[in-house]
Amino acid sequence: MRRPLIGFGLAAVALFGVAPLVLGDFRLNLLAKYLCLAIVAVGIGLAWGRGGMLTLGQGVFFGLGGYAMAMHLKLADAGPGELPDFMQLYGQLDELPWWWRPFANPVFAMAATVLLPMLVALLLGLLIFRRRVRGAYFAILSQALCAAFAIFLIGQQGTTGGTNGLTDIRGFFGYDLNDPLNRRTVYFIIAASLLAVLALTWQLIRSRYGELLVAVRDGEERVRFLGYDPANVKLVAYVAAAGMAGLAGALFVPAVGIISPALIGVVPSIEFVIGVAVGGRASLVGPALGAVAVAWAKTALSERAPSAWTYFEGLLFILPIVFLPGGLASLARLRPSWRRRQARIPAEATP
Amino acid sequence: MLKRTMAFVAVAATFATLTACGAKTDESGAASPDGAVIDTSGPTVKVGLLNSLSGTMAISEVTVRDSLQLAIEEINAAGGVLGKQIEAISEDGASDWPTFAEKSGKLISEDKVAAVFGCWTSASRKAVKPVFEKNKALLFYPVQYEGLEQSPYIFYTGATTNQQIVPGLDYLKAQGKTSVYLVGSDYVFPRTANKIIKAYAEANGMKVLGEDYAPLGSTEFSTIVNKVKASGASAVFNTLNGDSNVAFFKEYKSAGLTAGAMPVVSVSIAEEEVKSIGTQYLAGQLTAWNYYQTTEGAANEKFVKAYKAKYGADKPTSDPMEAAYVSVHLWKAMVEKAGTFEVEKVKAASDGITFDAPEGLVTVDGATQHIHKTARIGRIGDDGLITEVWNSGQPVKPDPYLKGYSWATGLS
Amino acid sequence: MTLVLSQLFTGISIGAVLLLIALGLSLTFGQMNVINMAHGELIMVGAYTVYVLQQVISGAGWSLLIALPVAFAVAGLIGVLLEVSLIRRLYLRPLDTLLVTWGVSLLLQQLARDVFGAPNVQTRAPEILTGSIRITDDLAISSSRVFILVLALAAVAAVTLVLRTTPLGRRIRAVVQNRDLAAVSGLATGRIDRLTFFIGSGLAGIAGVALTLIGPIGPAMGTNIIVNAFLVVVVGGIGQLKGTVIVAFVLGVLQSMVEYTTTTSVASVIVFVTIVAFLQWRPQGLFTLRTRSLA
Amino acid sequence: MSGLTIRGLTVTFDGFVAVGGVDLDIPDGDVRFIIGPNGAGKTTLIDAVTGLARAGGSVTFDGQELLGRKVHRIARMGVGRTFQTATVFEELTVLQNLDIAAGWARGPLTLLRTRRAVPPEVEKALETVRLTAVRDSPAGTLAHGQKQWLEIGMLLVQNARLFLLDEPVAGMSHEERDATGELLGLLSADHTIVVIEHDMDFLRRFARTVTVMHAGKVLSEGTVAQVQADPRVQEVYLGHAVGEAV
Repeated sequence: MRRPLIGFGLAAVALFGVAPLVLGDFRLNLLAKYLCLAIVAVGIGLAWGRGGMLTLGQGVFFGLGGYAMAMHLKLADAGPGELPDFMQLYGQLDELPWWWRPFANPVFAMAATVLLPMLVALLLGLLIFRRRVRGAYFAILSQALCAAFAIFLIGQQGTTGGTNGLTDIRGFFGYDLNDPLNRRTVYFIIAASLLAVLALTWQLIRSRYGELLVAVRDGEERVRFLGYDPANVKLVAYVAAAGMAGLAGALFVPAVGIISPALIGVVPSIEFVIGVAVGGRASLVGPALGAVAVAWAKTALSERAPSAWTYFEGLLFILPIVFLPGGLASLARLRPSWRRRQARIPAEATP
Repeated sequence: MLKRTMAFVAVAATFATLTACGAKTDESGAASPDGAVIDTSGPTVKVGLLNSLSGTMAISEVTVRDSLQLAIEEINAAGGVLGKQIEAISEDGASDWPTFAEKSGKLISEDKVAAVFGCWTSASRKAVKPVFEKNKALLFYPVQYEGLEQSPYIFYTGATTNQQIVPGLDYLKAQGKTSVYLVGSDYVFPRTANKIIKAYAEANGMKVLGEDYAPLGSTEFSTIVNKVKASGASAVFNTLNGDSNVAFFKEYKSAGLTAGAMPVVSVSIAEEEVKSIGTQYLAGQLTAWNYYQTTEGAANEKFVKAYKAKYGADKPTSDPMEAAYVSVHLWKAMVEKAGTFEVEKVKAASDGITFDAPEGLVTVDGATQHIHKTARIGRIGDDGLITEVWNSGQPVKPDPYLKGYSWATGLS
Repeated sequence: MTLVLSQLFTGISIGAVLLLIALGLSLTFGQMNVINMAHGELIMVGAYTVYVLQQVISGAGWSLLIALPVAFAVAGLIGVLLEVSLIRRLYLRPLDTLLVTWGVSLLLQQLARDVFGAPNVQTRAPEILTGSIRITDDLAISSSRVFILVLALAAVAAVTLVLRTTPLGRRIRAVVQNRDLAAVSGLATGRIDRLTFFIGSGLAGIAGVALTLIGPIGPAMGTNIIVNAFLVVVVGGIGQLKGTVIVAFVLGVLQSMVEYTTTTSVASVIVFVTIVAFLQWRPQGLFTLRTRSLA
Repeated sequence: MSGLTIRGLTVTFDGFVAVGGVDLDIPDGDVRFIIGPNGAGKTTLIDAVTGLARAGGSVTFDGQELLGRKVHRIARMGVGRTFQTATVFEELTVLQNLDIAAGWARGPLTLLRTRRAVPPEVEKALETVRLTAVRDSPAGTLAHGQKQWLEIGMLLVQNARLFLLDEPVAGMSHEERDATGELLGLLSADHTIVVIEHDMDFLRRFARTVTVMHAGKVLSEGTVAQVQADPRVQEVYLGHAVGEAV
């Protein structure tokens, strides 16, 4: 049990010590964005790798968190009693719609970034898991949900900003985001959140619940005969993953300055999964590292050859999943498995 | 165990705060108060080209990139700007708005470019606008758009609404059309354009018989066309974008609707789109732009010839390409008038700059940072080219907020 | 009344398009539980086949007719290639197949972009398919839609005939109903899988040919339709041809009716919500294959 | 009324009658073997009792109706079962398997904490099913017989009072069969046990009572000797090698 702690220490030193010293403002800001994606990936790793639920609908939860945060920041930018800029331009409204109003309160908005996605996931999960919708059905249903949510947001231009989304976010709880120092602080908040999410997931994975979740993944019906309702077991992981996606969405807003339906639809939602598959779906840090690596590769490659990136992305979906289902994390495990140690993978695979 | 982990995070966070403070002084020189830092140390000056080279918008934006590169080549061949050759750094926006924001940040802070040219969709412009404003860097935006914007760090070389939509409506009114049906994609430009059209119609005795929006990328138009047909409108105003146009016009023709009986005025169909939809479905329909490949004049002949020589005889030129081409030349003229690449001085020098563009003479309006452009209505021919059937006679002064139109007072 | 009728026909024609694009999926998804996200790109392959053929054959009508079998063969072969090289390795990992075929769809799209260029390409339709057929004075229905409806029904009939009457069909049905039993009974399930995949992908090619009549032909054309196609299959019930047919038409009519009274966006959202609600009621789809399954 | 009572149980699949009106009484502490040719409806009977298959009629256990309840509710009432092919969680260790089986009543707080010690009932079950030595091995690496024992161990810690065992000794070696038989004898002291089995030799040695099913109905019932003497049973098994293991 020492190794995970050492891994944690290394990660903390890398994120808080090395990265800010080595990277310039622009690259550090990029890293902040990648870390947001990593937070989503940790949740997907939990739901998919540990729980067997391929959630192709994380965009919805990411979006809910992001919009909740962006709505508050837009209201704060506009000042009390004022409408956000886009509403004045495109809306037909003279006053704030009722469902915007609570977001003026910073505490409510912050809570909503995580709780709102979790609540939606809870309701959806109750419907879906109780009716034993799973596997392919679950995956396709969650995709359809993304598509519907994105179309819905786009259609409400006057109140959601439509395709544009909510842009031009200038302040973050009173701090000016134009100030490089404040942007740096945002990076640190994101890095700390990632570590906290990793710690939380680590605890979940190694708890009795974590063992039960794996059991449900491998034999949902069997677990039923042991007196458990698998729907509840899955629900916990699904809701936790949704909360993480919401948190990531909320942090994405100050880091990138925009949240839009383009981050919610079918394509971005499936792209969230790619890093998880590459890094190792069932491991703890695999998904996070995979997400950061893929996002970094996207930036690096598309700066050189845009069409090469699409080919590369296609291959990223194919090669690791076909030939290395355990992802890169399974490479790190090769040695211990020779010694036929426990086949339990996750908790030990910290970097 | 959890407690220990939490303690660790807490320690790490403290460490972080310390590093953050330490970094404070090193980084303060990054953005100067007079505008973005521009790297002019070498024999060249860098500019950024920011277009979607992949994804759904690549269809249109690649042609803009090509056209920008043509202009840069011409300028370099003629000796460059202020004696420096232009070095273009092309970035892919990947049809994804946050990526546009990311890449513009990279061009400004890492490459230290003197100006960025590009963006197509309003959403991508809205995404990068704060980046340019924050860094006090320049963006030249070459596409017709919905107006209602005037960023101090963006020059708009495409048409604003009073240079495209309003003349389109004037033309329909002059043709005796008394009712219109509005069809558009579900995003900012069509919704704003239609708001303007409704205000115009009300003031000019035209009837708006219906208004429909299809999600971007939607290719199922049978219901909308049914509605259009049932409305009996005398014309259709089309603000659809991209793929949707193909499906819409195929359905339109299938429903037995013709350009003679119920013409469609489109504001997003240029020569390139005509080619991919097919004249079989489009011949006779109308478009509203400021430039066509067939526009007369020596400047256009030169432009079309140069473009075809570089990219192939079968490649048409279109309005956004021309506006992009013009934007580089205007920037050069501004820089040379200012005698420096410094953003604030370039902006200050911009008012009154003229250029003998392929579309005719254009003049920069320093107050709005838009340009005076001639409005032109065209008809799509069987050969896929668009020929002008009407023009505004002289360049129209840009009016992004439609302040000069009494019927538009309630709009913004 | 005329409006209701014409809207009803619109709904049926939307349903016909849905049916045509979902038919092949119904086969592959039903038999192998394989979620082929590259199905949309196989449709794209069919559409580009028309484009390529029209470079060679000038008559729009002939080229379209010839394109039907050619597109079937080309898309079918690509499907088989996909099955042999990738999908076979992922037997029993249906969710992984979903991601892998998504990767394949990205590759095929970019390939199309590099070969044919990013812009949409243009194909010619025979004049007879660009007009409309007049039924009464106010009611006219578009001839391309009629063509697609006929094509979709013919495809369903052909697939039904193959499944019901030929030895191959019997084998396919045996594998759908109980793969292990079929394998134990000496059926070469691998070969049957490949054949099913050929037919299913080939049907995508035919759908692509039909889509050139009504929509754009470009690298991204597949992504716009794939989710809807899957929903049709899922709601219809896995391995249930009649479910796919009924659901396609019901969704088509629902979409067109709701869209007529509201907007396209609202209609799409309502259709999605209806589907989620429906799956609450029947999580296995409209029709289910009932067998005694072990835990 | 204690024990398992089945009245008029019917199960149909799409018109096919798998179980057609079965009455069965299994008193507390019985070791009941259910035999019958393939397709007689034995496994379906268990499926119906445990809530997996929808059925008509009535099934009561300790006076409480089981039919219409959900699978996990029935399990919580003390009805446990195993499967023809041993189904354990192969990626988890033996200990983890047992710990999960012992845990449905745990509260959320306990679940979210890490297991610190081996619970005493798990410790005891490990010894009973003789798996203490392989406690930390993944269940997937166990021998076939060990997996069946693990399943029985899971029933033990689950606090099941009624064990429904579906062909527990199929594919086992002689030694393993004997050990399993002894285990059943041990367990019968405070559990009611129902075993579906084809192995006639095993049946003769360990059954207390036997029910013979055929074509969805109960054909005969009684002690081993009584059943073997029943001419109808001989008729059904005619042509079948008696004692054949499938």
